[in-house]
Amino acid sequence: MTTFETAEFGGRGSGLGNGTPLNRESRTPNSAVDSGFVVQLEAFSGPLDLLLHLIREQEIEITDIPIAKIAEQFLAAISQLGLNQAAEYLEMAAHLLRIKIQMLLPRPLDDREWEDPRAELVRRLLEYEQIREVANWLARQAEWRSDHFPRGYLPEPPDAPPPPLVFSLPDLMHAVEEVLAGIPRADIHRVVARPLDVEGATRRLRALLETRPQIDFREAVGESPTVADVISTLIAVLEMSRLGEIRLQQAQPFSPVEIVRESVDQAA
Amino acid sequence: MNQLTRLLEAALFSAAHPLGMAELRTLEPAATPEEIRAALDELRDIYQNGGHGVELVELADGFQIVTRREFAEQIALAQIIQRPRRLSAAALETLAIIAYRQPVGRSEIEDIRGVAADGVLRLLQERGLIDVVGRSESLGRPLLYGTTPGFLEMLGLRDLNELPRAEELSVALRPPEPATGP
Amino acid sequence: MNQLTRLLEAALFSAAHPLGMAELRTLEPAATPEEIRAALDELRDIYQNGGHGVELVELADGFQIVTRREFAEQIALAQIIQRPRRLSAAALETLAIIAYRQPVGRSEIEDIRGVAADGVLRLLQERGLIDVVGRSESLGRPLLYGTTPGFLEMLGLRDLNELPRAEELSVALRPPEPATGP
Repeated sequence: MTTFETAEFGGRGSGLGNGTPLNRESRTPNSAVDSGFVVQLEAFSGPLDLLLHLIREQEIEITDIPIAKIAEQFLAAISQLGLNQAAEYLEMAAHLLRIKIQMLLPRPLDDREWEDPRAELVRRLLEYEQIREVANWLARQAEWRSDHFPRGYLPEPPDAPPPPLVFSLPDLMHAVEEVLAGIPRADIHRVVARPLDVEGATRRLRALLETRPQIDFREAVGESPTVADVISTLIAVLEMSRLGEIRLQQAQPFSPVEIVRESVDQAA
Repeated sequence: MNQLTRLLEAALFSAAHPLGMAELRTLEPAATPEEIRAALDELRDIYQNGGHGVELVELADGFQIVTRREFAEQIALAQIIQRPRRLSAAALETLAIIAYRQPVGRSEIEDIRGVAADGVLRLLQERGLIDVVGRSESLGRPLLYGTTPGFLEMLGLRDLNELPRAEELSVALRPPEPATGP
Repeated sequence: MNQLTRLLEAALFSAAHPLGMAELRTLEPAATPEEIRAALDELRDIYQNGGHGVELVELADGFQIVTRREFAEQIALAQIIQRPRRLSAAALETLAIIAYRQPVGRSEIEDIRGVAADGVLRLLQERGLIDVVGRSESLGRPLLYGTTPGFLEMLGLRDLNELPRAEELSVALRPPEPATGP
């Protein structure tokens, strides 16, 4: 989480890519692919990234890729990394296999007519590698920046015209989304909870107390009560107690509340 | 300069607003208020006696490093403070509502966003993005706002119909229904 | 500290972006570039030797006072400044392509990276690092993206020319064309 997911690419020349402290730390040595070199999961930002990693790891000359070997390693890696579900990786795998086959075709007698089937791939890899170098540079620059804070307080210059504004359509659309997200929807307010049924609870309590002089609260709410049932029963109990129909008692603190029928004449 | 003084200098420098004692303490919870006071005194003395171009001031809501007044004019003349500003989220949201619901009155905007809008409206008007375009016929004849040509220009639009999803959003951006009673 | 050094300190404190020689000279037109250089050196030494919490750095084309790295963590933890979240490799690569090829459409980005770009583009746009800058004339008139001022700000750059140039990259900017045509 705290590391840049930026790969460090192979040491070539002394350009900006060198001295980069950013390496792929999430490339843990838990999946050895082929002999001896280690790849790891997640951290690949695409098939070119993985391919470049395989090439650089083995110090293969990019302009003369042993395509059969690399294709095999690529396939092994994506199946091991669980990337063989991703269309982009499969597409690259297919592409490598096609190049492999083209390499096997007999060359025309006139060698000048021969077109290296790997040429386009090499071009793409070099282009990608270059983008990677810039990406690393950007990461380092952003990292430096985020550790060195500039001045935070900006005084308004006296009597100066207001600074130019920057805002754009995406800003506006983002604001639209924010406003929409903030508008409470009418139906959120319409609570369709089951209504309380105090009358029903009162009837049930009276029926129970006809058979026995005393019941406990748990019996009163019935089996598998809903919140509404519990609250309805509670209100009914309190109301009946207020009217002197029942009495509430507890044997000791925290023990179940017992509902005791008062004498019949009082309840009337 | 001791380590605490250096930390306070860095924090005060980078903070966008004055820092009160409570905020300064969160920087270094191990330090006592007296130690922080002492460090602030040290910093103030260094700026004062070292003949710096800035000074440490204590304001109502905390401490702040500010440039010395004597340089204000030269700095303003050189116009080096100027830099593009982004609109605040509040301003953008208000602008979004006006763009899609114009002409629209202040109270409708406030109903939608749930907060007072006058400050933001004034700012947007000063910046030339909105303007008063009329008065409502309803009680009190409140002012109605709309976007300006400057607004379209900033977005590179020819007219309001080029706003994305204009019809759909002008319907969606409505004040919420009053909550239904129990 | 001499008067020019104090003025420069005040000016650098007032600006949130690096100030180049040209801007610094407008502050005190009477001063020669050598005198300004000397004053900047004095300021740098004072921060360095006085054990300050800030330092004077020279960026690609300007000078800026920034906090020392050692205090970044504490200042961020105390929530005095919000540190921007780090970008993923995918985001950085996409940003790199846009920075160098702008205005550039999605499909070109996808061709170079070999993966779908819509999610990353949305993220970069939400973070204010890129923006739609137009539409291509080609089929379907796809959107074209470019970097924003926020991109430069994130990197502490004044303009795109401060990005590494082709000859500074270890990999050739224009890879050799395949020996034979398609």
